[in-house]
Amino acid sequence: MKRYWKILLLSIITLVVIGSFYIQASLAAKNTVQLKLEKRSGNEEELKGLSIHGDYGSGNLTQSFVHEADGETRILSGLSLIEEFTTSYTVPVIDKLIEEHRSFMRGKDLSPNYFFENESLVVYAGVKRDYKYNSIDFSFDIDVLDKKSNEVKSIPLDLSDTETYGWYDVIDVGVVDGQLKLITRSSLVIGGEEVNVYTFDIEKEKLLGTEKLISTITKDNSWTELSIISNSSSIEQEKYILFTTEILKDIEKDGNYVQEATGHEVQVYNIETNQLKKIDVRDELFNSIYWSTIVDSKLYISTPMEKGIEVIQYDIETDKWGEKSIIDLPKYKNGYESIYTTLMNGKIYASYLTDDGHELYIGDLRTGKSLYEGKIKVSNNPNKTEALYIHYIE
Amino acid sequence: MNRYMKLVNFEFNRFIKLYFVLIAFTIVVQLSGVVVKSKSYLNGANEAIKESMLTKSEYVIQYGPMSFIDISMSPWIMGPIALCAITLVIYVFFIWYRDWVGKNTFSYRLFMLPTARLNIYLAKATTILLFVLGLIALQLVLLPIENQIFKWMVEDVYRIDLSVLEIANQYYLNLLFPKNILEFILFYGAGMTAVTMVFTAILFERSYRIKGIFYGIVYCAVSILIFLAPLLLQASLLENYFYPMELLFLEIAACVIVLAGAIWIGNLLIKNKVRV
Amino acid sequence: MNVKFNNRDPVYVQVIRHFKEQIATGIFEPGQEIPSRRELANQLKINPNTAQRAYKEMEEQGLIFTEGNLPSRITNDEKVFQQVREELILEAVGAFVDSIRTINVPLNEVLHLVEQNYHKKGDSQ
Amino acid sequence: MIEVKNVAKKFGRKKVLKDVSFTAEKGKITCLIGINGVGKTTILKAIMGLTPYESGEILINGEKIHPATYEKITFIPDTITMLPNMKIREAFTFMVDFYDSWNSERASELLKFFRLNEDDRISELSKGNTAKVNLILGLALDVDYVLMDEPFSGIDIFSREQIADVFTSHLIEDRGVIITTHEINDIEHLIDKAVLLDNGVILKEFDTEEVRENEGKSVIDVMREVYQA
Repeated sequence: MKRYWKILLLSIITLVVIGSFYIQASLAAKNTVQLKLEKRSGNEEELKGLSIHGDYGSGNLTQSFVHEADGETRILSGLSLIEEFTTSYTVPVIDKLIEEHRSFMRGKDLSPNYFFENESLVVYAGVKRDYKYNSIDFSFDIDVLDKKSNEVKSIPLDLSDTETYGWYDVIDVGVVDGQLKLITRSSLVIGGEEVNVYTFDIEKEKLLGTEKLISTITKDNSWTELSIISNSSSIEQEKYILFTTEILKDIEKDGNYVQEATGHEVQVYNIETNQLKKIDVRDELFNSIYWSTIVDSKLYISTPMEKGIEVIQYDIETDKWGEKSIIDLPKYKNGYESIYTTLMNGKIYASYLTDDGHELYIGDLRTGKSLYEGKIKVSNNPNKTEALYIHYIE
Repeated sequence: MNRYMKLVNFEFNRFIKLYFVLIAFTIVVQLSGVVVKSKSYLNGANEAIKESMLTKSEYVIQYGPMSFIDISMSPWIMGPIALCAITLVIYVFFIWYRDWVGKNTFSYRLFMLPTARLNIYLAKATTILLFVLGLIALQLVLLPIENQIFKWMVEDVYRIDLSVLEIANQYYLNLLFPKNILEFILFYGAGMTAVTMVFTAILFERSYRIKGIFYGIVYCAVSILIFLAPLLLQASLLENYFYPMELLFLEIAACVIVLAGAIWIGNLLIKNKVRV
Repeated sequence: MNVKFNNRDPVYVQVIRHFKEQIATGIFEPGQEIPSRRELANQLKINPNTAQRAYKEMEEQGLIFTEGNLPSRITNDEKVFQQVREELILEAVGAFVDSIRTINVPLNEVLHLVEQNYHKKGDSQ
Repeated sequence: MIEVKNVAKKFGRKKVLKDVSFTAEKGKITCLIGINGVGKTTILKAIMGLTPYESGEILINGEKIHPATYEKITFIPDTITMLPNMKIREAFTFMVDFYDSWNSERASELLKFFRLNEDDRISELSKGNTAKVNLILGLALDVDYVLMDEPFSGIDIFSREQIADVFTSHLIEDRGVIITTHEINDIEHLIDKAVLLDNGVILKEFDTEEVRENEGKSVIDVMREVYQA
């Protein structure tokens, strides 16, 4: 045995050192920063399925995290190779689809834009891109899953004048009366953008027709910026899609070129009736359109104010502006990146900074009532200095 | 003690002197690196404070504090780690060729041992693994010591304190220390697969000499292709067919196939084809 | 024991001849213990198998004998001694006569020369 | 018995062994004779499983070589088979560790016989003494067969005598020995059997005493006949 002391000693030391390092590491892993929501008023049910994305800084380390409101906080930065490899960045609705239709979902682009689901169908409509030397060949990749029979229908469709497009994407999928509707957005090689609607007969697996909804053009020093406002994380039927176009121009000012908006337009498309309608929006309100949502046939637009949020209603069917309502956030401390608002599922979510930390507010858009109010707290923070930024809620 | 263990011990002792040199070099260079780096920060701070009449905390606000990362990212720490890594990579080859080179014909003795020759192969692989893990452990012992020296040398005001875990998770060091034990096993398992692949390629060369170099390269190419097959298929033909977890398991399976293949082919070569 | 072997006669035959010479000259006495075959092989720098074969032949010829586990010995049989002696003498004389005959020398002259030479060599030794 | 049957081997395109067959019996010293480069060493390596061959078969006591065979047969190449930086004592420890058939008593007996010191480092020994250590490493194993590659070549006269002494001693007795040489003079009387090799082919295999007895020829006579024919 005496001759083996060196190797035995080295093996034992190695085992003990590496072993204790990883025991320590696994203990520490349980002690990472955790967000906690402390209810002040309202119903905790409102937190279900909610996830909060943000950055947390302590010392000179900043970590990105995702906090499931009814669960744990996951630190996203500093993931190990394998964690990075296996962490799915898909949204919960897609995760649910994968769970239910594992083989149908295989090999698909897992963005909710490309999916539609109702009681009887799951539809996927993605765009296949075949990269050529100096162009991209686009074609549709459409699969329809019949939930009852588990049958999958594929509808093939090649785009005829594909070389004229620089990019092609599907922005929404819907099914109306057995007809599949794809709303696509594409940019042209020569400049400008298009929004097209493709209508398919699912039964006959046939293209029924296409319609150009919006087309923008680019001139020498002016161009049009197109934005599409719809609930991107939803795979359910959406009745309305909101389009905004803003004409921008390069103007010389003191020797520098600056952009200036010379005009704008807001349009709403009804997917069921195939109608595109203009909405008259005041200039000051135009920028707030990005924080808007459509519930039933009402458009809600939110604007942050000094001590709260102002919400304005617009009725799409009657073309009438409704009354303003104010959400009072008395402790709101106005400042850079101090509020994050999102409107979805007929509710308004706001996280904002107060003198003692972050608060979360959830309100009902229809009634204007508060559903939940609470404090966002950070536990397990080892260092004194801390910073919290919330940049996304879904 | 069986012959495999004795062989491991034997191979171990053949390299131990150089190994101790590596360890000593690492300790000396890294510890002096901590001292040098801390000193140079302090000197810079003192000078700036004297010249610009700053307070210590003003200096920190203006020029930034010092953390152990500044030391661990420097060649003082990374250099010895790189040197150890390179030495071991070279030794992966030398552990075989040293039995053939020079006047001594120790390969005769090794291949005339009354034990399955695969044991020689496995003993050499085990030795490499022991040396690698030993150096990893050394670094894990050194980090807290170096961190402590850093704390003694640099005042609180100038310093951002990090735990050893935080240090180990930074940048290149996290390549040496995967986050959890499972990943550690997978990571170093993949590393050992690469070592056995090189071993088998060396045995191709030792069996067929010039032609064997060609065989060895082809063998390595095939092994790497098998290892990458799931990823390549995912990226090309199958168009993201597999979910991430499935892909991970396929990768592990591919790695096991490559490892088993390396040992199996290595065994055939060392048993039937190798030349002394 | 130092023997110069030639390469053309079987080594075992040369070993036996060597033994016979020693018996005839009285270096070996009746009943004297002789080296084991391994010792012999070592002394003569020959293969132990050859020594073994030589001992076997000598045993068959009655030159040596082995009782149980004891070392082999030179025979006690006076008759064998006599025979060996005669054999060597006759062999030598035969060879001598053969070579003398080829040069046609008369026997008287030969006997005279033999007598002279024999004494001279005996004196000088 | 070691049976070499129709063994053929190539190095690249060069046929080193074309069709080699001979046997070596236990208890006999068989000598492979041939000038340098005719494949003597290759045959020994092939027997020991140290080099592959393309066709033919080699049997040791009726079986093909396998790991346990190395307790029954050993090979003493013309260079030392231990690490040069080892002391003789360490080399012996290595042998104790790995061979059940290692006979420590025999090893120290041989060490005494060759007047070597356990504490000497192999790399510091003279050529003759290195050869002796190499010899001990083979001969102190209780094996049935010992294969020696040119045990006398390039060694001083006194070491040669000492080594030759080994052949007539109990160290060799009852074992089967195959030795190779390109120069028969020193050992003509020691060998039982000669196998004449040229260009990868066995030209003649004969029992030396038989040839002396029946044909009155020395080994060199036979060699002259065979090689010049």
